[in-house]
Amino acid sequence: MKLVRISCEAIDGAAELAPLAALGGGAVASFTGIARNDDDVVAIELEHYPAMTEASLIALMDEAFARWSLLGGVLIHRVGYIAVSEPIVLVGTAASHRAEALEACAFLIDRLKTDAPFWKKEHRADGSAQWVDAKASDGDRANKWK
Amino acid sequence: MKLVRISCEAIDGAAELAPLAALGGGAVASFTGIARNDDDVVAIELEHYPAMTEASLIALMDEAFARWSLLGGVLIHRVGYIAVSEPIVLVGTAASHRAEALEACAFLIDRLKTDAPFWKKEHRADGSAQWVDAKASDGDRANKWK
Amino acid sequence: MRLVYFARVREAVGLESEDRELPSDVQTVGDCVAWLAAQADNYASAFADPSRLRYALDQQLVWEETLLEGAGELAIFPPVTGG
Amino acid sequence: MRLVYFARVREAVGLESEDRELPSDVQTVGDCVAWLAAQADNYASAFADPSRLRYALDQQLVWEETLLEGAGELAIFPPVTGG
Repeated sequence: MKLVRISCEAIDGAAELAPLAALGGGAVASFTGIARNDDDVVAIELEHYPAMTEASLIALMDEAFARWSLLGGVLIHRVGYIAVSEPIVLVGTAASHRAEALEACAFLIDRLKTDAPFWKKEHRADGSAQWVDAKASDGDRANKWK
Repeated sequence: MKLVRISCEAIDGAAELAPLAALGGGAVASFTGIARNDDDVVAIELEHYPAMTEASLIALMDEAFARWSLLGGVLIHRVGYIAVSEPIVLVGTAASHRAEALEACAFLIDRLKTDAPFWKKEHRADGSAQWVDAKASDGDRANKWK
Repeated sequence: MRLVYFARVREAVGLESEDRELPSDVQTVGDCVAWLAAQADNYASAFADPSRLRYALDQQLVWEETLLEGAGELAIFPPVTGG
Repeated sequence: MRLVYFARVREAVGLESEDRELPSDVQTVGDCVAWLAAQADNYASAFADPSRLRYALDQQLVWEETLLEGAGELAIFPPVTGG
């Protein structure tokens, strides 16, 4: 089971992860990236490259399935305006054993951060907005998986 | 926020993880260990050492909070009879950034596997039952964190 | 060649996308960016710091040195920040 | 000393727990296990393979060499398999 989706709607983590628990495996790992309640940020705007985004997520999921013995994977990324405390991205993996599920989950979010065409803009309470800068540490974590 | 619980009831993962998403951080990681649908196993029986179990889980959670900058942690382990496909253990972590949440989550489940006094017995369709042997690989993964 | 821009680059160029005939000596992604930067100030400022530019050619991540080789769409954007 | 047994050890000994007066030369966890093994066959068979035994003294994981030093409860059990 592989599920990849770009979503304009709020992500329902519980509903999206439930199928992973029903695949007969012993391990489900998940990661949820949330619009952080920083300073006076009120919302995050997520821009993406529609012609490329879904294909890039499918490529990541395929790579995870090639590297680990997985029973299932879920990768959902929200776009548009996202209020603070709402999920931006959900990664879920299911495997027979925990090492595969945990490692594949970390791989998917680390590589999504450097390979998938999304850009975040922070909107603040005073009406100003600012593009978020990429972090060098994201490149470092993604390179770990090379 | 730290939550540790030994539960005789089914674990409601969605309900238990929801508070972690509301702590203002940007990252929630989770791991769910499930009674695997192996061969003709119909249920897992979980024995534990009541006088020690909760304290051992609290010690693990405290160690996770000492090692990583965490906003929240959840560690719930079920005991008694558990039908296949039901959760045995739920680990959840919340942090400002993903590295902390992902690493602390893996640490908690890896160390729980070697340090917390639980024992699994597999019950099979033919009425037989067998204690599960510890895996050497569990010791190796737990030692990674030393 | 269809050119598409995203995020900070889109705002600096002032366009989401455009179609351009490229001169025949524009062979690589880097050539194309340098040629665009010479066309007008908004491009020059959008592309001023190549360390903050990333590229996709026909929806695949590529590098400055990558040959255009008849590709249909070049996307120019800042390092991605999703997740 | 209160002795408690779990899982395969509990089944082999045939008891969940018991209280025992230990001889004064039983100083360590390992001494206690060896002394118990000499008391009856069910103990001997439960403790036959020390590589498959783990111990907690007053609810803390300890080793064969650990001194009992007036502790109140010794738990003897197989390697744990939770999670």
